[in-house]
Amino acid sequence: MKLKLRFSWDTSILIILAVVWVAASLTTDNFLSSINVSQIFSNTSEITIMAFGVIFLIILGEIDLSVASILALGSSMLGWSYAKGAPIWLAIIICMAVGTLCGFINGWLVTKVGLGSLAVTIGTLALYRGIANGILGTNTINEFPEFWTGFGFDTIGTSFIPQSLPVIILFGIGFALLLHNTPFGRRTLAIGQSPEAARFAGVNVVRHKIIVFTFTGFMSGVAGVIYTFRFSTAQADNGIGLELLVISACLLGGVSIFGGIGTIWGVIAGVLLAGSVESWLTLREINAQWRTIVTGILLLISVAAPVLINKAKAAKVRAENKS
Amino acid sequence: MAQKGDLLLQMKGVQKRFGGAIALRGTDLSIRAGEIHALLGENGAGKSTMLKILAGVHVNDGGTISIGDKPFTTGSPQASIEQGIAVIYQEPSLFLDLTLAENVFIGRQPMKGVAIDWAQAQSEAARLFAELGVPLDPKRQARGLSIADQQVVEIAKALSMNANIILMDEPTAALSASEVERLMTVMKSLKAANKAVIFVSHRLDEVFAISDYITVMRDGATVSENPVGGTDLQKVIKEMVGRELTELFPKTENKIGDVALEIKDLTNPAYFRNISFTVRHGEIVALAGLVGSGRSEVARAIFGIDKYTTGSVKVNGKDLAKGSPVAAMAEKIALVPEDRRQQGLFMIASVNRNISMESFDRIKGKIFLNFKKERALTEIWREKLSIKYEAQSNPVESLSGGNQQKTVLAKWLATDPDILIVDEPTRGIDVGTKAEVHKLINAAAGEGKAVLMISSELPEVLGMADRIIIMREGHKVAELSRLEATQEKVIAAATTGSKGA
Amino acid sequence: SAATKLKIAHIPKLGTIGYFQAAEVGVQRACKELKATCAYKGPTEITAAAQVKEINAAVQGGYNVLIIAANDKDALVPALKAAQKKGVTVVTYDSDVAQAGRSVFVNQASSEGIGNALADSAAELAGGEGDIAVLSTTPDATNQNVWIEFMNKRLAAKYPKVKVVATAYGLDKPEESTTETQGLIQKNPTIEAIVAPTSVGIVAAAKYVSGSASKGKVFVTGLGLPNDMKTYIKDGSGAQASLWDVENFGYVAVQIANSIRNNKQSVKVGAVIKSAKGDKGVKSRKVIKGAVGNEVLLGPATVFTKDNVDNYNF
Amino acid sequence: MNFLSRFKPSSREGSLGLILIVTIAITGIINPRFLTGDGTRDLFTSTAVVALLAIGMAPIIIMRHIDLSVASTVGLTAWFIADLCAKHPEFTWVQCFIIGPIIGMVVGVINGLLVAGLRLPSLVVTLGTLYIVRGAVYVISNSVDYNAQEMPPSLLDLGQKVYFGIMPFTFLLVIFAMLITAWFMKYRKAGRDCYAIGSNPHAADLVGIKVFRRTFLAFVFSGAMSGLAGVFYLMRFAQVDSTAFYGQELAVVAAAVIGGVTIAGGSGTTVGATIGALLVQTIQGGLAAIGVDAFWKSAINGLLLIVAIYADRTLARKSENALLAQRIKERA
Ligand SMILES: Nc1ncnc2c1ncn2[C@@H]1O[C@H](COP(=O)(O)OP(=O)(O)OP(=O)(O)O)[C@@H](O)[C@H]1O
Ligand SMILES: Nc1ncnc2c1ncn2[C@@H]1O[C@H](COP(=O)(O)OP(=O)(O)OP(=O)(O)O)[C@@H](O)[C@H]1O
Ligand SMILES: [Mg+2]
Ligand SMILES: [Mg+2]
Repeated sequence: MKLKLRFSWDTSILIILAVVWVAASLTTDNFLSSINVSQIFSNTSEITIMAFGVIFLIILGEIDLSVASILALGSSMLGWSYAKGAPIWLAIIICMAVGTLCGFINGWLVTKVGLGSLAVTIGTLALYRGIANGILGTNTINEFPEFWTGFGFDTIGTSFIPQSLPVIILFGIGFALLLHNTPFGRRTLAIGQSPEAARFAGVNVVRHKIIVFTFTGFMSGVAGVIYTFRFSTAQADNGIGLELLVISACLLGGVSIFGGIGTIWGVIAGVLLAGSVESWLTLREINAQWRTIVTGILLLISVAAPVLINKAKAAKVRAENKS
Repeated sequence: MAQKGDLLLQMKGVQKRFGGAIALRGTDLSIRAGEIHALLGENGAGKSTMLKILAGVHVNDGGTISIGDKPFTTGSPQASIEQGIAVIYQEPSLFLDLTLAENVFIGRQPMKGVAIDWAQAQSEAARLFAELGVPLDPKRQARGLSIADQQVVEIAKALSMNANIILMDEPTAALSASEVERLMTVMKSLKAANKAVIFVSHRLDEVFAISDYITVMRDGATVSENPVGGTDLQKVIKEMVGRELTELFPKTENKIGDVALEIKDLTNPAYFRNISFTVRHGEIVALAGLVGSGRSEVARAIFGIDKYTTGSVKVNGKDLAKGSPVAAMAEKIALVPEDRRQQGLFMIASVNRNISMESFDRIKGKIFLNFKKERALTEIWREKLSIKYEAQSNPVESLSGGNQQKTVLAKWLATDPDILIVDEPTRGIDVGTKAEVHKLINAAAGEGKAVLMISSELPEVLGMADRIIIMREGHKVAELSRLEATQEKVIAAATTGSKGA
Repeated sequence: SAATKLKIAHIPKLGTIGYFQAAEVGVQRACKELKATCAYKGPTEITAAAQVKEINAAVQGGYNVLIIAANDKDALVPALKAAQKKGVTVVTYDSDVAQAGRSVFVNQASSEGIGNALADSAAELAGGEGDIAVLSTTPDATNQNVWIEFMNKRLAAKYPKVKVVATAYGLDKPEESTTETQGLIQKNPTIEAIVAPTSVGIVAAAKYVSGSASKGKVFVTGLGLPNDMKTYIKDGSGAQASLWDVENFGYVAVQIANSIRNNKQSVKVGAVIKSAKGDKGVKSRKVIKGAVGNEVLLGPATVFTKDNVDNYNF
Repeated sequence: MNFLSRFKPSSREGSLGLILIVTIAITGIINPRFLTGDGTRDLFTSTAVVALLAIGMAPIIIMRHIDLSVASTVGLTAWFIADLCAKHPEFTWVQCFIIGPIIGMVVGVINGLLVAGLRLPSLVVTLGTLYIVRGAVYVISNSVDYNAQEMPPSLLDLGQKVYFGIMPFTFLLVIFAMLITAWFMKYRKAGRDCYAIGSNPHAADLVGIKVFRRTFLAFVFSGAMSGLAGVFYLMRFAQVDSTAFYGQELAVVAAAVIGGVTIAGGSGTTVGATIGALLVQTIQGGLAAIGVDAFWKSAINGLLLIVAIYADRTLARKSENALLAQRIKERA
């Protein structure tokens, strides 16, 4: 039963994605143009990168609402250290290190201190962005080396492939393997399905959770680097409000909010679907206000469709059994 | 009010399919007032499915059911409750955040005017617990209750409903002798009040002690229905399993080696104090005692699930780090926990994922898991324990209770442990397979493994163990060798043993 | 070559607030005169990222003029540069981006003029001496910070007895602005006026004061829309507000874009741009050197008092 | 006496109350004006909207669900009422108090049907309706906004009304709602069903609880409270545009969670949720009253939130330990 439902969810989102692509390319001239496809990828790059971390957390049965704030803090530190004279590679490492540290703090508060992750990360959401604010104040740093600011914005050679895409594909394959083909991934799913049974199965639940929180922080740091260069801006309110989009992307991709269920490809499809629909509507000059509504409807369809399909199937089976 | 002997419930040709699997292929059952009716069958025979149809959890695909002279309304637990049916499910499902009193009376709380009368609910619950001989605090939260105590609350809940037909799906699986006796007294009084009880159990001695009728099922169909006088143990077993079973506890004499596990003065003041014993290679040591005597807690402490305050655990002479199942597993200790749903299994995960969970080393290449090896591993254990499922990729929650228990055993035996701790290993397992499990445990001991077995079933304890350690209220009260041990001695020690021992 | 047909995208900071809606009225008026195609592409959140998406989409959609009130002075520049490379004319208004991202900036009024107006109004409300406080938007809002700086200069020079004792930030949200106003008054019992150079903050402050024990003791002034402020200007709490002609703002921005694109008008510092008919009597506008680069001034702000506020409807 | 003891907060709410009082006291010591009539009144006024929403949300979280659409619903009702009042100058506060909850209930009915009827995960559903409802306000409002002059004076006057110098009318209603729901959740079967459903949804089905009805009504109730909160919003700010109350849903969840309503379902009370809302607002108002450096404010706010959760957790552990000690005694 459950397995079938999960399957349907993944398929339903893939079908919706295909439908959107066909419909979009039929109704607009340049939806499938190289520049637009590249923009869909680059517009969603930070969300995808952060979602790769957050999906592991949601599968664990935890959540991190502070990812966008970590992005901002990392980005601010990148700009701040670069402005203070650090070489760019060091500034980038600082950004990722700050992200990692923030993630670790979240994990420590949740596991060692024993606070709920939702409450904790609502707190650190304010805290991390607040620190970014405190450090940078009204400053914005935007003089970065050309090579780096082109990254994410430019494409590889004359192709339509944005430079950030290989990074995302690499991460995507890596995380898919990690989640679906390694003991680590299995343990992640197991903890989400039953933390108590996982303990009895010899999983070090606390350590596992800290690791996942920490690398979610790291991924947010990476997203911070991409964001900084994509907009050529390091400032405290970078990426504000992205946390809900990251979570919507995961849910759209079939990750169960109760933990224990989720796939990487589902999430990638979820992110692409949101990005494609937005791009389509923008090209059709449907204004942003309607786009908000469509995002919501999409979320509803993605959860309701598999349930309705299953209900219909079950009713059919019952009718057959009766006869 | 029904008269004794009135037909209360009749099921005819009842069918049920789950996807491709056929659980019931036309089962008959008729129950009369003032009768205790046992429903027997192998694991997966369809007993729980029958009861769940009556409980309104499942809807039958075919056949007819009538309650008294009215057709039975299927489809919702609520409808069943309204038709006078109360259920004790095989798997207790309490509201862990609520108090015990609330768990008993949820949805039927006594009212005073417009408000719930909490005082009355609590005193009523306390009365029910006392009747069952387990004085639980009705104001206590259900969280943290042992599986046996949970079962007691479930029983109290069913009794409080004041129903005409009471379905009991393995209510005694988690209980020890004295609670079972209390429950039997309660069942008899229900019978005297002209109610009907359907009783499912794999403990056949109990069945013969209390039932009036015995219906045996096999592969989803009724095989026989007899008054208890009209049949006997061997016949029932043959009808269930399809073959003769000569020996239930096939004890073999093993070569006993050095001390493998040494427990010294283990104390966790809330649960047990100064527990010392050893288990040697090739030896089976049983921990006996009443429900709540703290046996499971000792096992949990050894395996590192809980921390203990003082004392030590030594494995082959080396100290074992406390509070770390990872360390325990590194020393090749395995613990088959008592609560399969919460502790033993990942219910929504597939059968093969459950079985491979502790054996990644066996199914792993350099970095990645090898799914082929994983399937092969599952297949091996399906054969060894004759686990019944439709496909490896099905979630374990779709397995019957007994087959779930086998899966838990399989996943731990698959780790090939040196020290095997089993907590109620045969809970809910049918007679045929029980013998298989006992053989497996014996074989493990034969290979030189040390086995620590917790069991509430006395025949199992007496039949299997080389030594028996008896606990009472968190203290070790006696240690008996295989030759010394008798049923009377064990019960006496468990109920009245002096704590100083 | 013949004048290209204008296809104008108007990208405000936020699509959903009255201020930019008023500017859009002016944009439409100019579009009608120029027979241009116009689209209002207001994002639903006040971020640079949202504007970047709108910019990219507009370029792809074949728009050749962008009228933008920027949410960030730097973050939009890469996208705007790319747009300009494709031949799109970019004019910023209300809040600027770095020089490289646009042809010219239409400034509401000289920052100094606004600062002075704020200082004068505050000093008047405080009775020429005493403590005052500032309620701004965010700590890093470029416009507000420049205005506050000029206000402070004017106060120091002309009203040495008027002291700014505190500055708070209401993030342009009613909730935060109200909390901050409460905080300002609690923390600084001596203040006599609150200066809020933001159309959201000023209403929140005025509303709070009008219903608190401070009514008649603390006066609110700043930049605000007349419709928003009417109630508090007239209800005896003695609030004031000032603002430039927002509707004309949009109009002028479009007309200047047209001059650049179709009339080859130079926008170097010192150049003079002939005004369009509908520019409320202004004959020509001069390109001057502003804080970031070349800019054109819209015109002075109007101070709304209880005597004149009913004459305005935006 | 007996009546009073019914509302005696359990130790959980007690410990929260303690933390609240300590927080208020610290702020008061640093800036005594925080405790003056105006200061206390402001605290209550500014908490009213979030507290009302937290009271509406509590039963939902107790049932192991969540309602993220509340902030959008506040925006929708606030704008709608202002629009109606602008078009019908004869409207008074009475119409507003009737129309508000009705609009909110419409959203609640939609959420309820999807969550309870189809058994969809509420987080996804209400995240969806969060976007849809907000988008609807954007589209319907067409960027028109309303100010004090368009609103019924009787409504705004009511918003200014204060009893005993410190108790605003709106917060009085909040207390009323809190007590009614607290009583209902403790002393009515329907209320207890909520706890059971959140504690073990599967078992709730087995014991015959009307899961659909309870879940559905909880969402309708939350919708109604959001609608009422929309009216409160107008009474407080006397201005509204389509972005009103944007993004505040997490603040409501935070209030409830800090107030001891556990996200995992099965426990919590509306009294706790209200105290949680007060605590969050005290921290925010306190920081403003102390005059913390604007740049660091959000950081300190976040830090204090974590400290508050930590303190609460520590106090809760104390009572767990007491239980354990009792057990140890029994076993000895
Ligand atoms: N929800 C379900 N989905 C799919 N198959 C099921 C489901 N429930 C039961 N089954 C299957 O139906 C068959 C009968 O199961 P049932 O639980 O009735 O057995 P049982 O007689 O109670 O066994 P046990 O003694 O082990 O409890 C089994 O093969 C089981 O796997
Ligand atoms: N976390 C807990 N909090 C409070 N009481 C508990 C907790 N865990 C167990 N108990 C109680 O401690 C007692 C000992 O339970 P335990 O599980 O050790 O019994 P047992 O001897 O192993 O019996 P069984 O074999 O039936 O499980 C029981 O009364 C149980 O209800
Ligand atoms: Mg069964
Ligand atoms: Mg036990």
